Amino acid sequence: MTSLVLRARAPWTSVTRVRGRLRIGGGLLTFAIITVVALGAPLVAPYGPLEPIGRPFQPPSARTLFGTDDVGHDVFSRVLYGTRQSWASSLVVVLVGVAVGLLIGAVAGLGPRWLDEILMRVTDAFLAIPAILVAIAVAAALGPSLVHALVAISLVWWPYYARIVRGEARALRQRPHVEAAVASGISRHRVVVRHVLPGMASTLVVAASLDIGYVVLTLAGLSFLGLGAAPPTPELGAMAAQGLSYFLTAWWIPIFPALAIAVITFAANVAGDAVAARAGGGR
Amino acid sequence: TGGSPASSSGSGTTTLRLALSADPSPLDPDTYYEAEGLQITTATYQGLLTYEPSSPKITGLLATSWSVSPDGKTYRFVLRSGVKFNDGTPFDAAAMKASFERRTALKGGPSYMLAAVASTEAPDATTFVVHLKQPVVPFLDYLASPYGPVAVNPTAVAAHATGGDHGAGWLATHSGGTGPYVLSDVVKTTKYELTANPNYWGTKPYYSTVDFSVIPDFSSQSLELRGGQLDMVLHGLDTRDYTSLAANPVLQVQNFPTLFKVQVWVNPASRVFGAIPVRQALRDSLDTKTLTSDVYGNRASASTQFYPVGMLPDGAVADTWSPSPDALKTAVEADKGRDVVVGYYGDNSLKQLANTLQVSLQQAGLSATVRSYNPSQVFALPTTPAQRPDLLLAAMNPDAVHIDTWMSVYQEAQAPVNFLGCSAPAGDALATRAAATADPQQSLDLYEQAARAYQSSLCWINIADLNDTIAASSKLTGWQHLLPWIFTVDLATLRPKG
Amino acid sequence: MADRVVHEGGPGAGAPVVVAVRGLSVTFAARHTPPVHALRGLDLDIRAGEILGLVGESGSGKSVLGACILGLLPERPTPLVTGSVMVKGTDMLTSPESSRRLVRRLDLGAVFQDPMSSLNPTMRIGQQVVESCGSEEEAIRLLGLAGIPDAASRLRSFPHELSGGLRQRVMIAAAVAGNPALIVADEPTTALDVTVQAQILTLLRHLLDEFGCSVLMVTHDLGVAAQVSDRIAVLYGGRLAELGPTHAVLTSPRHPYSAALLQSRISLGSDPHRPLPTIEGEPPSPTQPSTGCPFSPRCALHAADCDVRPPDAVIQSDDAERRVACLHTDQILTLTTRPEPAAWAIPAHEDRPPVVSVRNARKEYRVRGGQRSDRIVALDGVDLDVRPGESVAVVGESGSGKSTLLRAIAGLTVLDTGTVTQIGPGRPQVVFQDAGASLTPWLSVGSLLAERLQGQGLSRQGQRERVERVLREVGLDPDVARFKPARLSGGQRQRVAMARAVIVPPPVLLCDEPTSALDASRAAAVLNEITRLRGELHMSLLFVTHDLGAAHFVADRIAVMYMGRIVEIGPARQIVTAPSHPYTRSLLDSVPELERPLAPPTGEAPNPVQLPSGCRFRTRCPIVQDLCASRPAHLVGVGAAHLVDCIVFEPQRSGT
Amino acid sequence: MISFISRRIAGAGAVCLGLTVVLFILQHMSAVDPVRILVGPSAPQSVVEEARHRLGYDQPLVVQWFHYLQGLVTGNLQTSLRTQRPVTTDLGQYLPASIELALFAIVIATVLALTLGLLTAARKKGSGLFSGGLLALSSAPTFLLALLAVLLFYSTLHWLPATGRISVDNPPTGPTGLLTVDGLLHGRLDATVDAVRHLILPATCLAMLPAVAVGRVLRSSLTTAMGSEYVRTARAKGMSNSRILFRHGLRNSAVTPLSMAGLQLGTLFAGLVIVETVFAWPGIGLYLDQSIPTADFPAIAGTTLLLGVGYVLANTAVDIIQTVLDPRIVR
Ligand SMILES: Nc1ncnc2c1ncn2[C@@H]1O[C@H](COP(=O)(O)OP(=O)(O)OP(=O)(O)O)[C@@H](O)[C@H]1O
Ligand SMILES: Nc1ncnc2c1ncn2[C@@H]1O[C@H](COP(=O)(O)OP(=O)(O)OP(=O)(O)O)[C@@H](O)[C@H]1O
Ligand SMILES: [Mg+2]
Ligand SMILES: [Mg+2]
Repeated sequence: MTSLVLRARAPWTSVTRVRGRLRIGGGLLTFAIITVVALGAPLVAPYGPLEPIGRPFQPPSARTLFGTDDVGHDVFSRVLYGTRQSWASSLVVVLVGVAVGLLIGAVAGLGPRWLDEILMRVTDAFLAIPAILVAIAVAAALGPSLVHALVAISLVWWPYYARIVRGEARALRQRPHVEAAVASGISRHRVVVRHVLPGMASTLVVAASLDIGYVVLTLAGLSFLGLGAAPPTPELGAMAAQGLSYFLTAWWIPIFPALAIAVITFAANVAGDAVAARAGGGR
Repeated sequence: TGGSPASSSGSGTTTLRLALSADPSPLDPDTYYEAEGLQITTATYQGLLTYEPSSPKITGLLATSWSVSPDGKTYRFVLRSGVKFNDGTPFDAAAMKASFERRTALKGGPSYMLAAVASTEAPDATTFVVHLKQPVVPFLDYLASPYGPVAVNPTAVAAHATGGDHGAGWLATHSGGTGPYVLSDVVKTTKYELTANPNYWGTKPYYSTVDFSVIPDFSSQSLELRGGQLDMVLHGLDTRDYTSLAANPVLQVQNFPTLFKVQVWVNPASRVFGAIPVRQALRDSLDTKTLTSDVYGNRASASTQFYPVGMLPDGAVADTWSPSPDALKTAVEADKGRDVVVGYYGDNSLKQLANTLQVSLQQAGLSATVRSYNPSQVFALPTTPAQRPDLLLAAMNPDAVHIDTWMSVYQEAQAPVNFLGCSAPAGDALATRAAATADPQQSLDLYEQAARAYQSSLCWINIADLNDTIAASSKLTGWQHLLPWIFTVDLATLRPKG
Repeated sequence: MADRVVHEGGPGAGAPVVVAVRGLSVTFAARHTPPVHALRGLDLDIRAGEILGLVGESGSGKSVLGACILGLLPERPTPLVTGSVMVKGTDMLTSPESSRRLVRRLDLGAVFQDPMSSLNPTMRIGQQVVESCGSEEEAIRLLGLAGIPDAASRLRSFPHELSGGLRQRVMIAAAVAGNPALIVADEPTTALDVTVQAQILTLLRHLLDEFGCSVLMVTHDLGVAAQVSDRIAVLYGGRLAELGPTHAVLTSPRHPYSAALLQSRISLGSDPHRPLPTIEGEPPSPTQPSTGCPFSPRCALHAADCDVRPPDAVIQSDDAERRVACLHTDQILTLTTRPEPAAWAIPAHEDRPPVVSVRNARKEYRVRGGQRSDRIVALDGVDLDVRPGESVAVVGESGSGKSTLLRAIAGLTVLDTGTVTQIGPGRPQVVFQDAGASLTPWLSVGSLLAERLQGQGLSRQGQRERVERVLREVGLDPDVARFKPARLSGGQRQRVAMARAVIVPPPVLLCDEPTSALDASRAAAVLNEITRLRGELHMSLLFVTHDLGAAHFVADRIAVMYMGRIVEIGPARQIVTAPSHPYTRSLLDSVPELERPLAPPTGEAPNPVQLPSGCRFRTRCPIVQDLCASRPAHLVGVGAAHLVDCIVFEPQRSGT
Repeated sequence: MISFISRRIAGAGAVCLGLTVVLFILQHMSAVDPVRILVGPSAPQSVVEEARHRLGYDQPLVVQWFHYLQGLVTGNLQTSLRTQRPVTTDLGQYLPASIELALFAIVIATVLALTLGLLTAARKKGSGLFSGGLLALSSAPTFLLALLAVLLFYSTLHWLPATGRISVDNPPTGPTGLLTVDGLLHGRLDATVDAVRHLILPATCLAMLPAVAVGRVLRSSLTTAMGSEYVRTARAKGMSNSRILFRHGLRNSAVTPLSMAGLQLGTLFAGLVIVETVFAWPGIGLYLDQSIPTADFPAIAGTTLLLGVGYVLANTAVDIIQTVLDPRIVR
């Protein structure tokens, strides 16, 4: 198991430099656009996410780009806010994961053996069951709500990062430049902060950026099972899932949020690959 | 697969293909107590009484005639002769007695209907007598209710009883009733098959088999109906879906009146709506006609009576008002900007209603948010006051047409499904007296008074009377439906056009 | 360019030619980087049955030439190739892949530098040989010929289960399969120990006499080339500098570069009292090749006409076998007879108590994945003293425990038993083998150096000054302080590493093979640097290396290690000239000198997990006696400060 | 190795216990009343309490948990509130369907992943397009993918059935419960074919995410392998590209993708719940989905535990395979 996750979470060398370059452009661009949209939703969106702006079920038109939903909300505006929502959510999950993972992983990787043993047993235990299943169970027990879903996911997301960090720490620890730093007689704390931790940045960034898309999808999945955000929260997964009943009569209600999800995920993946290519090149 | 609706798949058998959106809970009529799958129990079991189609009028089923003692404590039924259970066992008073005892013994949800039964007798094969501890006004309605006591084949029960379960395990996936159909094959989460009861006492149904396949996703159901894989979709589509289906030449959409009332439940503990005047204003601000037609199309009609159709004489407790949109605004002047939660329990239509309500509250100056409740949450509300919203939109239906089944379940202070714990003590008192009054006319009067008390409490604001909406192949005809039914039609009377 | 007049000919020209390289130029054009000119117009023949030694410093294009001959240039960055490489009448550059593959299968064999990564780690070696020779019997035969003991039993073992030497033998067996016309051997021994290298070289020589195929022997070590090759081609900046019969080229080089290369070569003969001659300046940049002779910027004979156009390697009027690409070969003698540089002033180390003394050091490592009992004894009862100002070299083959000893002294490894005592202030500083890797990639040189000044109460300004001073001391431009290590050349990084070590002069400087990754001339420069600094800063020096030449050059005393024990320790001169321990001797005889036959020890080094009883060297020892198995020897004096760990020299026996 | 496996299993056991604890606490906290659902909304409180007592839901949490554990060791996962049958019985009944679906998905995923990896490694034209398209597909939410598939292949093209496992009359039953296999065993080719036709859509939707995840890793490790020195050696031996790819490339780059595959099993399980709901696939995913709204705790917990165990076993198997594939791996 030890290197399992580490190895598993290494799809980044995948991108050959050339394709990498091609993708970096597109990927990062989309990524940037999405982020801008997410941040500027209130400015960009023509209407508020919860403010009905006309009759329900209006097909896409010049006034309402993506049409209106079953309540008469402007789907376009809701998708913008939803993008922000989903974005923030997945970011939160990933950041929490990274933070906790970094802490635990670093302590395990750089601390004394016995501590490493304990921490990794715990991590292994967490990894022994697929995160999303636990998330489903937890969310099911807690009852549907975006917060619950996020809690559920964050609860199970960090072990991956703990593994990555720990592995990286162990690897870096053996690297000549760390040895050299230690040998040169500078303080242990300084070695860790200046010579070890920065070395993990690229790996973590890559893992995280590749994860964002996955989290968005996971959230969407939970929403589909009625465990995600409860209406009328403008969360893409929830919007798509709850709009499914209009799939045949008012396709724009579920399709546009779903497309937004797809775009985010795709961009996140591609951008992740791109970052990876950079990181890979840097190594 | 595929094929035309109501396809005759050879060998003279004619098949009707329906869908369930989920596995129903065990189909033992004495514990079964939900909507999904009611179509199956109603087609396989029969009680002593029933209602006339789409009417509150009680009529005999396994009983041909009945009489009630003046003190309202003794009921005497003359049973239909020549009735057989689906395995050929003759049906008689003894069987009925056994069935009553079984229900009481199983202590299932619906057993409360027989809670007051002191004893039963079967003096002869066609006479069945029930003695009550105290008069139970809605007793006859209980007997006619789709969840009421039915004839359950005692020999089958005896044959399959294990560990004192009174055959419940077996009956979960088989049927031992006198109904036109037999539950002949169950593959859980896949299919439920009904076949015509060979020993049925009534007119043989046209369709010799009825297949239910479990299709959780309603879009898929709709697609299969359009594609001819299904002959009927019992529920779950949304208004626009039905409109487009109705427009489809090979399909039809049937609407049947039910006891369902779409209501706004008011939380008496609400900072805003605790005050009667505000509730009044809220009610007046609602334009139920427009709301109903917007949200439900012809799946419902605006509510005009305070209770579901047939519970009280028409117009006895009328419940209409002329909408004055800005009534609320003035009423909640004091509470400007206060947070209120509009909860809803149910399908997208209720969500729509909730949102529309939210909008008008917003316009009235409150900051309203919508929250959805799933079954497990909403039915926990009576016991978890903290979770209660300020207003709750829900559509409920009683077990039988009698008004008591509404008051005692939804309205009395201690009623099991009084979601927000709002009630009117005066109403409660009257209702209790009415329930204990043997003389029908007197008790009816009392109920009317109780009804007015409840109405004036403004704990409930009626919006619409829901229909049971069924989409089906246009080839089908012979529709029949009972008021308390839901997701259900009379399969026995269905037949192809022409 | 293929139609160009080619100056091949002379006596040897009679022999049929296996490979004819004509006007070969290779340029790697990656999208976002400037094009790299790997080869720039090369004409070369490889004759049937000869070994052609191809020497040149790193980046001179040796491997690329090898790849061209095999028709295996990397696809990206896309190489632009002109000229022709004819192998048995097939052009390995232009002809279709299918026919090239046929040539590779039938006429060519290849041996690469690192046998571990060149063998498929998940495939049994038997299969891998069979892939090229067809049948299992044949595979066994070949492996036998390649000197693998009981080959049949080894067929099913995986590469990682074999020692480096055996792996390379497997590669060779696969290469000679179906005896090809030519074997391309790209630094086949660079990754190996001297003893193993010597074995492999002798094996190659012997195999060729067996199979009569010719070999392109790519190496950066003139010594290696000298040992095996009939002719030597010297490559410089992607061009042929000089080509001729081995003896001729080594004794009377005609190209200034060959000459300089020979002089700067560290050998047992180099004079430790004065700096080694080095080649000034940096090697030519493959990205902006000079218009003229690539060597002219560093050339002593440089004249105006050198920079007009690159000179072709022309046949010498007096010797048709030799080709030299220099317009001023006539003045070559002025180079070879240059006055020697002045001797250094190194204060003789005093006999004060040692700054570092190691006593009875023992270190074991658990073998990953083996049984609990499996242990490698990296150090076994090692004693060592380093006196103030003294320089001690520790030599030995890979795995002998050199680094472990050094790391123990540096405090990077905790000994199982034994003590390391260090007298005097300051902790020892280490210069590691891979200087590049020992510099933290994301920190600038400046901050890396300043780091060590923490807590010295220096102002920022003061720190900056110290950094600049030390950079100048090690012969670097102060601007380097702003650079990240990635921007520096190997030599520069090595210097930065040294600067980092001496910015606060340590009592002892520990060097772990600081030169093994460098080209001859760079290595020479580094050795000079170390020795100079040692003199100027009055440091003691512990120098770990596997190169006896380097040891002899830098050290006052040499300690020879074998399997975790010091088997002989004594004054450098004595160890090199009059070694006592049989292992030292065979080590010396394995060093590829220019004009001396190799006499490597027989057999394999024992598996460190199950060491032989008694003396560890007995399994390979020429003078082994039955007593050797019974108990380990202990160090006995055989001269002034000269100790040997061999039973033969123990008193009671030396008497009789 | 043995100790490694046992450690792994022990870890899993620990988690399962931990998980039950968490679930118990959460469920206690959450504002739902399963019993009320069970006996029916309008049942009087007395009946509810009756049932609550019968089901032991009135006991202290610790006691409930203890009982649950007791059951767990004897392989009894309590009774589902919704179906009122032992959870083990339910799972036993729905498992084969899920297994069959999962297996098919795995096969499809493997094929897709291999194609993705090999195309790129062999530098075939259009590999970029292929992987791009696959990535795009895998980026769409599974439920949308599923519905679009239904819309296209079922209602528009009428190529494939949209719901259920099989639609032939009296399908073969037993021994394996996998209709495709049983069909063959009973010589019912029609059944097998029909079952396969039902499998295609859901399995493909299910396979998408894992396929891409694994494919990318495979692609990367294959590219690395093909650039390695032993591949250069093989070329120097004059071996053909395809032979090198399969003999040298594939095996050496199998390890990483395998562990990824192991991890992706989690994604697959999660996908089961969604896909089975859309395609009315009578498996444990559907079971779980239907248990959620009624807060059928025993069912939810049981299903999660079952899947968890499956996941652990699969990953342990992966580790063993890896040690076989790569002699250098030691555990
Ligand atoms: N695949 C490649 N892409 C780009 N440049 C390359 C490539 N291969 C070699 N080069 C460049 O070609 C030049 C010659 O490389 P080559 O490997 O032949 O040198 P070498 O003599 O073998 O050096 P070494 O002794 O280090 O092996 C170098 O400048 C190198 O950077
Ligand atoms: N960290 C370690 N873990 C396990 N074994 C080790 C470790 N470090 C060294 N060894 C083993 O100890 C023995 C001595 O290693 P050491 O690095 O001291 O040899 P060396 O003389 O420096 O070899 P080289 O010339 O290759 O550097 C070797 O067999 C090596 O495999
Ligand atoms: Mg090379
Ligand atoms: Mg070493």
